[in-house]
Amino acid sequence: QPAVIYDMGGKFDKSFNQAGYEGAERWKKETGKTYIEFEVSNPAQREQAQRRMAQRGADPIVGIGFSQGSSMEKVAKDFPKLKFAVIDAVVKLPNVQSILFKEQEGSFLVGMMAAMASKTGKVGFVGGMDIPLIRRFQCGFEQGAKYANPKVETLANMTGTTPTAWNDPARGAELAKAQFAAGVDVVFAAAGGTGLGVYQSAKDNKKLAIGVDSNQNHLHPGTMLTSMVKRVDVAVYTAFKGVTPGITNLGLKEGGVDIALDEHNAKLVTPEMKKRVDAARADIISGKIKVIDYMVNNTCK
Amino acid sequence: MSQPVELPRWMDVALLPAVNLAIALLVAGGVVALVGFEPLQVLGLLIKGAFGSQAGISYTLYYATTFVFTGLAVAVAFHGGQFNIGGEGQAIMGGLGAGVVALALSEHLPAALMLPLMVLAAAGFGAVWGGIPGALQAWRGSHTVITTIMFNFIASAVVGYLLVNQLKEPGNMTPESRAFADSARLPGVHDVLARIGIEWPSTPLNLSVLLAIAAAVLVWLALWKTRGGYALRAVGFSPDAAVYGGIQPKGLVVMAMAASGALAGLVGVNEIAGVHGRLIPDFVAGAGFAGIAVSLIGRNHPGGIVLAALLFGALYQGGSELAFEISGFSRDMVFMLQGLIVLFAGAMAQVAAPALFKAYKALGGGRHG
Amino acid sequence: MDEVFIGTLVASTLRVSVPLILCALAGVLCERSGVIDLGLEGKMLLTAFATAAVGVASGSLALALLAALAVGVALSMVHGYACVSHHGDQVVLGMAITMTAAGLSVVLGIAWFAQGGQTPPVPEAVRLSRWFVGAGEVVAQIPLIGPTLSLAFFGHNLMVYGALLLVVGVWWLLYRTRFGLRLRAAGENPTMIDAAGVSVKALRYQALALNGVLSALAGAYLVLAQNPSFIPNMTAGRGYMALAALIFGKWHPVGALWACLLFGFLDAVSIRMQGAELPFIGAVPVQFIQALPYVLTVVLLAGFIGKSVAPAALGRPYVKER
Amino acid sequence: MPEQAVATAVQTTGASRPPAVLMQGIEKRFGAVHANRAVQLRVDSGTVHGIVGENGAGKSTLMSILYGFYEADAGEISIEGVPAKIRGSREAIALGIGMVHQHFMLVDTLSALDNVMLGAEPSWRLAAARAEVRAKLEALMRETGLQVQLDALVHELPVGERQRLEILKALFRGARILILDEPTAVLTPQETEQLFVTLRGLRQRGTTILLITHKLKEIMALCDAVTVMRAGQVVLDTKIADTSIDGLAEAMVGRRVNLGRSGAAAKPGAVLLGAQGLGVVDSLGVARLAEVSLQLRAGEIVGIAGVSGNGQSELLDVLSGLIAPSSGTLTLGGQSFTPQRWLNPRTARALRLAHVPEDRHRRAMVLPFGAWESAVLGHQQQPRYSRWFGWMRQRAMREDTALMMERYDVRPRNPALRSSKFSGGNQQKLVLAREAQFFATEPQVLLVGQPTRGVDIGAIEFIHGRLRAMRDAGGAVLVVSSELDEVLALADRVIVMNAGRISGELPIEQCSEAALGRLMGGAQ
Ligand SMILES: Nc1ncnc2c1ncn2[C@@H]1O[C@H](COP(=O)(O)OP(=O)(O)OP(=O)(O)O)[C@@H](O)[C@H]1O
Ligand SMILES: Nc1ncnc2c1ncn2[C@@H]1O[C@H](COP(=O)(O)OP(=O)(O)OP(=O)(O)O)[C@@H](O)[C@H]1O
Ligand SMILES: [Mg+2]
Ligand SMILES: [Mg+2]
Repeated sequence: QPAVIYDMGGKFDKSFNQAGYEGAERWKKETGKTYIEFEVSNPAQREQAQRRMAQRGADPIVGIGFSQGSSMEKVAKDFPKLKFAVIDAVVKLPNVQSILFKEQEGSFLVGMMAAMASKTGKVGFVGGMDIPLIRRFQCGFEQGAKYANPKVETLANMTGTTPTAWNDPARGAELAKAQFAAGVDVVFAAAGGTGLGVYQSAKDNKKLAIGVDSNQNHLHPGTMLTSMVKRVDVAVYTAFKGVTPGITNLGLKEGGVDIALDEHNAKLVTPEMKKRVDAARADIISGKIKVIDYMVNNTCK
Repeated sequence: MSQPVELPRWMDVALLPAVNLAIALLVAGGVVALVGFEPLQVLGLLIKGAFGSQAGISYTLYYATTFVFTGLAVAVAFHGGQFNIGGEGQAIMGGLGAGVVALALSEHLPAALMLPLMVLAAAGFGAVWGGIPGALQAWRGSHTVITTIMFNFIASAVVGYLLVNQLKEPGNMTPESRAFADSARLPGVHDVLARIGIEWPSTPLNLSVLLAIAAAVLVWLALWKTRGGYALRAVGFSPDAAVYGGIQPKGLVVMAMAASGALAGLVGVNEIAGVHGRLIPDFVAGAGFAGIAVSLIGRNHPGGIVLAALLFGALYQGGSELAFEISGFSRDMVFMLQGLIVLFAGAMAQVAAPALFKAYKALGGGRHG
Repeated sequence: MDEVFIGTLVASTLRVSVPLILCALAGVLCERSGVIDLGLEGKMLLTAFATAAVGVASGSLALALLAALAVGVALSMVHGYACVSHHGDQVVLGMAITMTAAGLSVVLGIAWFAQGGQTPPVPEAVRLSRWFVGAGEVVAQIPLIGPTLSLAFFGHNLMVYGALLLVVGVWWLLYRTRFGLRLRAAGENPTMIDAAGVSVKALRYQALALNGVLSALAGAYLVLAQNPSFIPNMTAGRGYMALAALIFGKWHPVGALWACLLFGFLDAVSIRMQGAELPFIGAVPVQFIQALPYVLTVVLLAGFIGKSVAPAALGRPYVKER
Repeated sequence: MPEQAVATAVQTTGASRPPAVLMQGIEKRFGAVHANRAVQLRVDSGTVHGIVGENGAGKSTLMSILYGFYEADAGEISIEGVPAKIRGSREAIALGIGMVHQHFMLVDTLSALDNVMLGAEPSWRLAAARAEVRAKLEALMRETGLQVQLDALVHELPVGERQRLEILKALFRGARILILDEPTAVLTPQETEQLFVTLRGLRQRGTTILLITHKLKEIMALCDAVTVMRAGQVVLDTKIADTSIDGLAEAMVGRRVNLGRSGAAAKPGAVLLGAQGLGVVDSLGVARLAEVSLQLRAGEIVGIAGVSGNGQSELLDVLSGLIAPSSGTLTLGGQSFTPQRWLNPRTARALRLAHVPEDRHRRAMVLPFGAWESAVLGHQQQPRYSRWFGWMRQRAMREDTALMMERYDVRPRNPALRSSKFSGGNQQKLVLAREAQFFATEPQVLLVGQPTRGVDIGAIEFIHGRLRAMRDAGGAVLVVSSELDEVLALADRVIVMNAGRISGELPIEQCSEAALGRLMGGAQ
């Protein structure tokens, strides 16, 4: 019986935890088996939860979110016979699969779309907290925008310094409005629940917004340009089916990240946009385009 | 208006709280039933989870340790006439203090030097973070409620900056510092017990629990057995009388706030040195605010605070147990339960008193009482 | 560009301040009568949830508001029952309300909408519409200052203007009516009120009722004007900022207004400063800019505002000897 | 004997109109304390009726019952012949009862006008209400001669004016029966005189007045009848004509008391404290104290007379180191001080200067502290009470407190009781005991503000005795009192203050009420 442990955001964070939840549910539906789950509400519970699951013999045990790395390192050591998987973090142990996403690649594509869709030549980014993961989103987004339109200007805002930054839509809306006032007309939000405020104010101000993690195009058809989907659901789903220890990088090539095109944003995405994005995707996969990964040496250069 | 009755001491300190807790659990049970769960099962699990196993007890004590620190912090400031709701920020700074010295020195120093150093650093950073609002209050009359709230935000900004830009280990996704060397790891209780040959499950419970007990005793002695405590309480009750008594309120206010901050800072020892072994961003997780309730439910007395902290610890641990055991019992229901229990056992503490008093009289107690 | 910058800055200041203002007013009324309110955060949160839930279910603005008011007043009555009738600890009660609200809102949300405590967005009909848009366009024609004024003060939703009016209203109630006089006296010297043959208890309950209404409006604003769907913990600490603001404003409605506007302004500025390259310093780390409002608040407080003296009987339950 | 007294009293006052107040068999317990037992009180309408008794005798309690503040455990009350059940102040007010409480019932931060109308506003709109009330009050003030600045905030008003305000408040509510609990405790002789004129005026207008006081002179001067209480019981109830100060005093305390001057004349010795040209300027830049120079010699009691608010308080604060003056010098215990480095309470004590402050509730003790804690306030760092690391010797503190209570007859004799639970009289004795107890060792300076405010005559006699004893032990005692009698009874030398300056100094032999009065008025 597999187990999944969501991080502080909770399994309905409109972000990667939720994506993970959907993956688990899909596995449940297809296999008809059940799984155990737990939502962490303070740091000490990460290890506690992983341990509890392990003691129950849950296998595999999937931890979602980079914060679970350090505790999984301890627990996995103590339970060498069990298999573990951690998402967004690296744990170098023989019984742990570390699943990483190349957010920069997906972000690169949405960055391109933003730049192409922008009439003002100004695009904006709204992050939750200023942490490496978010900077990686931002870094990829900016590269993509520049790639599509070298003269493009990008503005970036971070929401806050406390975890409330991930669910403060009102503030998200203010950040977006501020960017709009500065001339931005396409905004990409990677800020969990805060993003909902961003998308809303984009709708209210007749601007374009880009969703993140799961496909959020349906939220406001007509103003949601696209979403940068990060297939945490796929990751959890495959992990539930069987863990392959080692580091797994999921990028465009593996379909781990991508842009979402569906009926909700069909009208917004011109064929020309689609053509260039597809080309870029191919180039990235083939390695013709090198997308800088912020994580490599903590800069976007 | 219902009269506050003067219950005999034993009822006041022992029976009344017990009754309140009972009422609280009853109401909570009712709500649980409403949400569609089996109240007895839930309450049973809550208690079993908190006290039913070695691991359970350990976790309860581990949480209680943190709450003792933040609770004492609030109480010390309170006796000096200050309302410190900055425990959150002071704890964060405490963690930073412990973390910084550990990162700097843990490779070079033995545990015997490292750990005391971390304790001092945690207390010191916390003291500064509490002392500044204290000083602003003393010399500028700035209300501590405002300043401490602001300092909470500032603290998380500072730590956030350091973790992301300075202390993070390169190439790592997580805004966490690298792990400390072992000399900077406060031994867990299970390690210690193992050394004397007792089998104990591995839990976050660490030697900080002793630190917490020591802190509680020290605070009690300091407040009620020493001249300093006498002076502090005098200032808290009546600054004018204090001045007449040759006491300098300003200095004491700063001292009180600094001591308060230091106590809150010790949370950093429990969490950073005791559990995580590295500096992480969100380790306080609301314990600073919980400390306010802990202190006031404990009537600002170390003894009461220890008990209240145990209650909160039990709620936290028992709560996570519920989330484990009962599928669909979300952590939010746990929050709600905790809130209700604080409401009935804490805020409505006096509601039952008159009834108790009647019963007591009816049983013929309290003649010439 | 520049007038746009200033205009939107002011507009943003107003928008951000409104929930703080309403909440602070709620606090002023309650604390002036001698009852501490540390539960503003919780009251705001649960009323916001009520607004969203009923708004979604009924699709009616009126009902949504009504629900918010009902919940707000109910919470305040709990406050009164515990603290006024039974001399409970007012601070603990505040904490209790906040904790319970945080849990309850999500539990009910999951039970009713099965979206992890979120509610679906309320329909447009429930949202507040912008006012004085036309007037704004006219004003915009004025040379020089026109566009700025138009951006800054026109086209806000009704509650923005309402909140400003409520400041005047509360001020009027406190300083121009019999009720206000008694209320202030109850916060300073309840024994005297009692000796004058007025019930302290009744006064404090009335104050709490109003407190419930105002904090309900604050909560409703979050959903009606800001984010159409309820999100767990969407108050994000605004209740505590409001508390700070009302103390900053020395327990006076107008003082509180200025404090809230100050917070809102500093916030709006810091948003716009993010990523700005300062001369000589270069790019300032975002955390520092984010901390700026709080630092400046402390500096202003210590530097210029100085002592704010609480109502004499604040936090002390009135116990009548018999 | 008490029962008889009551009986006779009731017969003799068989007036035609029903009594304004008739309280019968009133019982009231506070836990162990039996505050009122079978109290019988009859007050004829249109008379001034005095109530006297020791601290804690039950006077305030009885009045609080009449005003509906406390509920009696048993007993009947009838007002103007009509049986009444008084459950709260509202009913009392409706019955035409008004009360001026011992501790003023005023909101400091509100204007006098607002305080008067609070609870009785004629309209819900303050503007309208204020206008109406102001008109009424101005008429009332003219009739009664009670002058108050209606627009000043209460905390800006001198006590005397607050007192008048309280009375206005009662009258404004149409009080026909007016209760005054120790109204003169905080008044200057002038203010007291003024008050009595007012009260007589009110009696003319048919108002019935109940007056609680510890000053028997006032009873004799003003009252038509008087009731004496002791330990919760009525022990005497008589027409004024049939009694005398000594009679009352004896009934109160159960023995003869003597408040006159006694003991040998002073033999002044060395100068223990010398002050030159003291001046204090307050935050508003007003000079509160100017060019005050004085010397205190061993073995003398110097009295400071003056209408309160003429700098006496500031003088005490400066001499005791609570505030630093803006000018002047001080020599004490061989050290000299300048405004730059003034002495603070701590050094003051180290130099053997003791101080009994005027405001016992605000300064002299920490009210929530146990008596044993308040009883060492200011001496906490004496080696007697604190060991290494500031560790307190609590045993010693408790024992000493018990001893002080014994010596100074503090009741109840319970070191653990909260300081706030003691009556003012007893609080005062405790403070005095504390300041005096380090006297045994060697002579020193003692500053006393309002030694006997709110204290019963038994205690007054006792306290005066102690002060004289300290003088005779070679101490230099400075007594500040708004009671001329007290100054005259204690002082060997009287300094009169006016407008922050010393307007004159007289040896006691040359002191006459008239002479002092002139100086207090500012005549040189
Ligand atoms: N609220 C109370 N609770 C408990 N005991 C009380 C209370 N009020 C008065 N007492 C006790 O009742 C007795 C009578 O008190 P009361 O106030 O009537 O004395 P008093 O005659 O007014 O004294 P004083 O002359 O100092 O004003 C005292 O022993 C006092 O301790
Ligand atoms: N809350 C209380 N509990 C117990 N006793 C009380 C309480 N309040 C007042 N008393 C008692 O009531 C009596 C009278 O107190 P009161 O308030 O009349 O002041 P007081 O003793 O007259 O002092 P002063 O005359 O200096 O104002 C005192 O003996 C005091 O002990
Ligand atoms: Mg009295
Ligand atoms: Mg008295």
